[in-house]
Amino acid sequence: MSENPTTLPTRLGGDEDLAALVNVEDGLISRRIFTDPAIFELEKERIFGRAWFFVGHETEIPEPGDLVARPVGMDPGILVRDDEGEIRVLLNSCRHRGMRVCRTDRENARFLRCPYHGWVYKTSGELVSAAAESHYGPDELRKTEFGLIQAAHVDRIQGLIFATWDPEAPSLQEYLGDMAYYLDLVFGRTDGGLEVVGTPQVWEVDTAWKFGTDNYTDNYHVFSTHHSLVDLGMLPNDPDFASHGHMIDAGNGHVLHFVQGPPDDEEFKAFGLPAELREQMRRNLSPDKLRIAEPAGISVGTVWPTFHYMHLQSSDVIDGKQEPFMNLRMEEPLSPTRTRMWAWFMVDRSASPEFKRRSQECYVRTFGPAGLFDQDDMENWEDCTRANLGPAARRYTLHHRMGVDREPISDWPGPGTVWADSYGEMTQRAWYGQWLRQMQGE
Amino acid sequence: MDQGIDAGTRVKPGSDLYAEVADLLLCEADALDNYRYDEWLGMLTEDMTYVMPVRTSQFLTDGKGFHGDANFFSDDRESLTTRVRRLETEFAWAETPPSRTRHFISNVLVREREDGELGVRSSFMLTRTRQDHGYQMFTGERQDRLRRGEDGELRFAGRVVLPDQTVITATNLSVIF
Amino acid sequence: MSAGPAVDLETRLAVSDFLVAEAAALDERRFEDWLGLFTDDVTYVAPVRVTRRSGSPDVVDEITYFDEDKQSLTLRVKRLLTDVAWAEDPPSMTRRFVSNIRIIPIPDEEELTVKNNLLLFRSRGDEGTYDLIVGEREDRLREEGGELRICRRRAVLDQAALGTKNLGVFL
Amino acid sequence: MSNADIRARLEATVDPEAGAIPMFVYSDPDVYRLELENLFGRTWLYVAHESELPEAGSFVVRRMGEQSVIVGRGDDETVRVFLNSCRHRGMRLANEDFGCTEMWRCPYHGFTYGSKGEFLGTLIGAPYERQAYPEGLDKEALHLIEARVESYRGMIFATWSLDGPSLDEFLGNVKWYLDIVLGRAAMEVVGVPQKWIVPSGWKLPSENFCADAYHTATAHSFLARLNLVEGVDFGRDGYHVDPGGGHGLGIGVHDPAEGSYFPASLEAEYGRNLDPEQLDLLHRVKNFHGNVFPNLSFLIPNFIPMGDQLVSGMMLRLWQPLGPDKLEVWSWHLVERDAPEQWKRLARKMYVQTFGVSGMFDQDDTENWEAQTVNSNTALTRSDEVMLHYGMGISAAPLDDFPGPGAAYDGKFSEAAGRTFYRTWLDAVLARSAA
Repeated sequence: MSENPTTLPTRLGGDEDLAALVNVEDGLISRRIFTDPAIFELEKERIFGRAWFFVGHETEIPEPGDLVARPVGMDPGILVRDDEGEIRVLLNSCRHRGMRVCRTDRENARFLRCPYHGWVYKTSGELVSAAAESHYGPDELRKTEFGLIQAAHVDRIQGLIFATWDPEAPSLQEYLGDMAYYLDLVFGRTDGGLEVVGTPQVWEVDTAWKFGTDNYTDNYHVFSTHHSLVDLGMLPNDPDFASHGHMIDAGNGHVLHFVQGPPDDEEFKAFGLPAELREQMRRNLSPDKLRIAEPAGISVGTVWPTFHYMHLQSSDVIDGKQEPFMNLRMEEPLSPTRTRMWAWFMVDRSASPEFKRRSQECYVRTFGPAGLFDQDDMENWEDCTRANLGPAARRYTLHHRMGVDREPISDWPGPGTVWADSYGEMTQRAWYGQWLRQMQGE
Repeated sequence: MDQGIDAGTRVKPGSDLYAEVADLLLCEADALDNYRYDEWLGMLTEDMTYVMPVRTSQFLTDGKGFHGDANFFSDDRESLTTRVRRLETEFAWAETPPSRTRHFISNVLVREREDGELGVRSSFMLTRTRQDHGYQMFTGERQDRLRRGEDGELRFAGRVVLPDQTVITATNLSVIF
Repeated sequence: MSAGPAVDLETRLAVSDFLVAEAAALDERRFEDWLGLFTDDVTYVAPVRVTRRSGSPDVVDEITYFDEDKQSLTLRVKRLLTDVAWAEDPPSMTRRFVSNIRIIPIPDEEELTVKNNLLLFRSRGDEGTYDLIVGEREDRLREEGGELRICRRRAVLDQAALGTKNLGVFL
Repeated sequence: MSNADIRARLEATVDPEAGAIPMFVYSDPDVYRLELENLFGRTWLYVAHESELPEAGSFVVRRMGEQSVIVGRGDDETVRVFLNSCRHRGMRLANEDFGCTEMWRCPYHGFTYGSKGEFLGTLIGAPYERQAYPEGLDKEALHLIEARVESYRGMIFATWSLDGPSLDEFLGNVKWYLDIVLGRAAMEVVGVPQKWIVPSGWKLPSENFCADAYHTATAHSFLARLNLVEGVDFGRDGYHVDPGGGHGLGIGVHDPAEGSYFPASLEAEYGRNLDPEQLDLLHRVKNFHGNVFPNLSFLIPNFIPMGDQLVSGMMLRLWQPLGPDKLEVWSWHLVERDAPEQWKRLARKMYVQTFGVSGMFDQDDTENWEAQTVNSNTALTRSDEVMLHYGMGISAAPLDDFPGPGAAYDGKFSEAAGRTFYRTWLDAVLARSAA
């Protein structure tokens, strides 16, 4: 019998114990941090009360009064373009009894009216009236103080809107740090940038939220998890095919990778974009960014903690042509073991209608809840969650040791710590390192 | 989203044509629930389209909440065939081991359209269990276009699946509606 | 398989009516009426379902949830009619949804195979909760004295671990 | 409630020797948390019968506490129990209920394990692994998390406690009785277990099988109503046995003059496997129930005539906890491997009609356990403790001439073994001794 050398404490005490659970240097992460209700409670406060969260893209709310209901971390929010055209993020909760003031997923509205007692707010959040208002005495209602609660900060990069509830939070630019460089690269490459098509797909999975985040910069699972597609000839029958590329730790828990295709496959390069978009890319990107983008076939990145972009390519049928697509993802934790998944499809605004159609078809057929690839991922996350709940499992670590001794390279055109490989758990360790720092209250 | 499903003349229950349509819907459900996917593919026309739009919660005045521009499924015969071929590999983990499904098809309304096709609306309830977990349940409406082939058999030429949920409460959509 | 033109309308309606009436007898707790709908040589089984890899049989006929004949069904009904059948006294509220009725005539025999889907909604107590029992029934119907009767029932349920505390209800 | 608070409450209120058990222990979430950790995380737990693992590579998926485990017969024929969880991301490895395999391959990243739990490498070929881990992998450290396994009379048990008592010590006196129930002949599991979910705390059915013959007259009174048994005290004649260790038994006997109810053709096999005193008791058995601490029950139900033959369909039960107020029942039907086919057929029919999810007895039992579980929440809203009565037979003296070990009492109506069940449980939950 194995010695099972990686046994861990089973009870959570002070903050010191968290460090015992997450050993980033050795890549040994406790199974407990995924499912323990006490840790989940602490996450609510130290992560979901403090970080910056993606709430939507500006193309989702083009007109004044356009709004969508979105979680901001774990709180219900409203992303709205107000009458003045300003983008705001509001807590979806009336100041009187806390009732939801927006009860649809999207609408165009001039006012937000609470159904309970009829308090009415402007889309800027300002309280304008209450039903039977005359029954309030002169200093009782205090409209100016009781507007809808606004996110502490709202800011954008490349049309991606982020918000935080923490007044002490650093600015978005500071928060993103080196990651901003890569978001500019990926989302700013074509004329007019990218736009959201339609509305997000939303579904709920019985998984701990971190099994989702853990998976995004993981290329290593592809050959095994998605092996059905290898069998069908839709992925190369080469276990190493997704291993050529670069993984980047952009600091503060933000991570990403660029994967390169075979050297002789021109189609796969420049994210697989059609010729006219490649032309635009060459115009829009600086030489250093272009050196990264030109050879890249796919790229996936995470903005700490729960926002991900997946710029992928795949074919949707056997022997079909591969098309690129952009997919945004976000986890909304509902409980230690249940997570709501959000998925947006995006496409270059200036692309041809035919490319837009094919890109979307390839996305819907291969990713999202009905996708040929994604189906199997969710199967993993659910069973990872169930298998890590018990008193025996929680005494042990998981194995995040791949590439623990690997040295970064120094000749990369962009910022961050970079490794010349795309099989490795360097990015996951960086993510858990940030998790630990945040949970310790740093 | 509107494929003119309510255009045309009602086909009355009790008629042979209605019975033929109802029979096809039940045979289809039987094939899907018993993992006979090739038989199911044989029930589709070559130009079959299969779409399931994303639903959102909206005020009634803003429509039923469907967005033709955002889908859970947007498939054609070829991509559906790919889905089936995938299930036949031993690595389609989402359905390995397979889900146990049961399609309940009811409220069938049939219309004869001017273009010779039949327009069929039906309600579905699809129950699914995996391993020793509880039920995942999907309900909604299906709108089917049926066309008679040269061999005289009715086949599905188009299906739109309109879910009742805005948030799908299921691991994934590795099942066919 | 066919429920359509291969089987005449009269038969289709008769089978459909029969299954609806059977479900009503159970939902209305008319157990003796219900028992009368079975032939004397009836077999009534519900095999156990298991989770297996694709391609492996997932129905185990060797062990069952029900393995009944007319005599044992009668005993179950008699038990339900005592005042000490605690599992169903007070009774569950049940509602049986029978659909997807498919009729397969058996050549050279005066019997029909009828496949149908069962959704059994069962609510007990005051917790406001309910259990679902879902499966496929494969029935064999025979005409006796001008009336349809069930001479065989095999109910294959869709759960590998049943989400109801007992099968005090008939399938 | 903090661990210290809940321990103090248990110590102050649970008094098995006085026949006093507080109702909150049936379903209290804090108690349940301690149970998972200190009891199910440490004690010996039944996982499978050897007949379910017929050949090298056979495996079944089971639970220890709430945790999924693989019980597998390796290619060296040894039976092992592994946490059903990959060492890399903890993904479930075996997804079917049972099967036969040379290896388990994780669907997520392809980590692959041999039938002895050894880490073999990653999916399909070494290049993948070399690419991913040029620095190499410590294969020994990636061995599946393995429980300690021992078996008795075909019953396989496992524990996460690597240095606790042996299975032999753990079973103690109950072995003499298990010999009669499961060791009298080569037994086989018929098909697969029935599984269903009951909204009940796991201790209620465990103690019911352990020490409660008394309920049968009321809960199963339909038997008397339908003239299937005689009199209301049909469950009394026989012995109540407290063998110690938290296990418990009730043995119903009939007049020796009636002869054995078991198949006569197996008499020689019984004689080979049992000593004369065990054999004598077997010949008088009309029913036999019991529980191996904490949650493995067995039952030979009353022999009932089927046609002109008396038959009984014996079973094993696991009361798998799924939460403080929910359990999954696993019910196996077992039969003597060499019993006549006709007897096997009747026994199976009898088992399905009387026990299992549709069984006429089980139906009534689940009704009680569910309502008790719901009622035990009363304890959450009352300031004074709701104490329950476990005092039956508290002053009775055990028989001094009973052949089997442990304390045996005349007549099945006693709660002595139930009191020991709760004593053992309390010590285990408070981690006062290795259960």
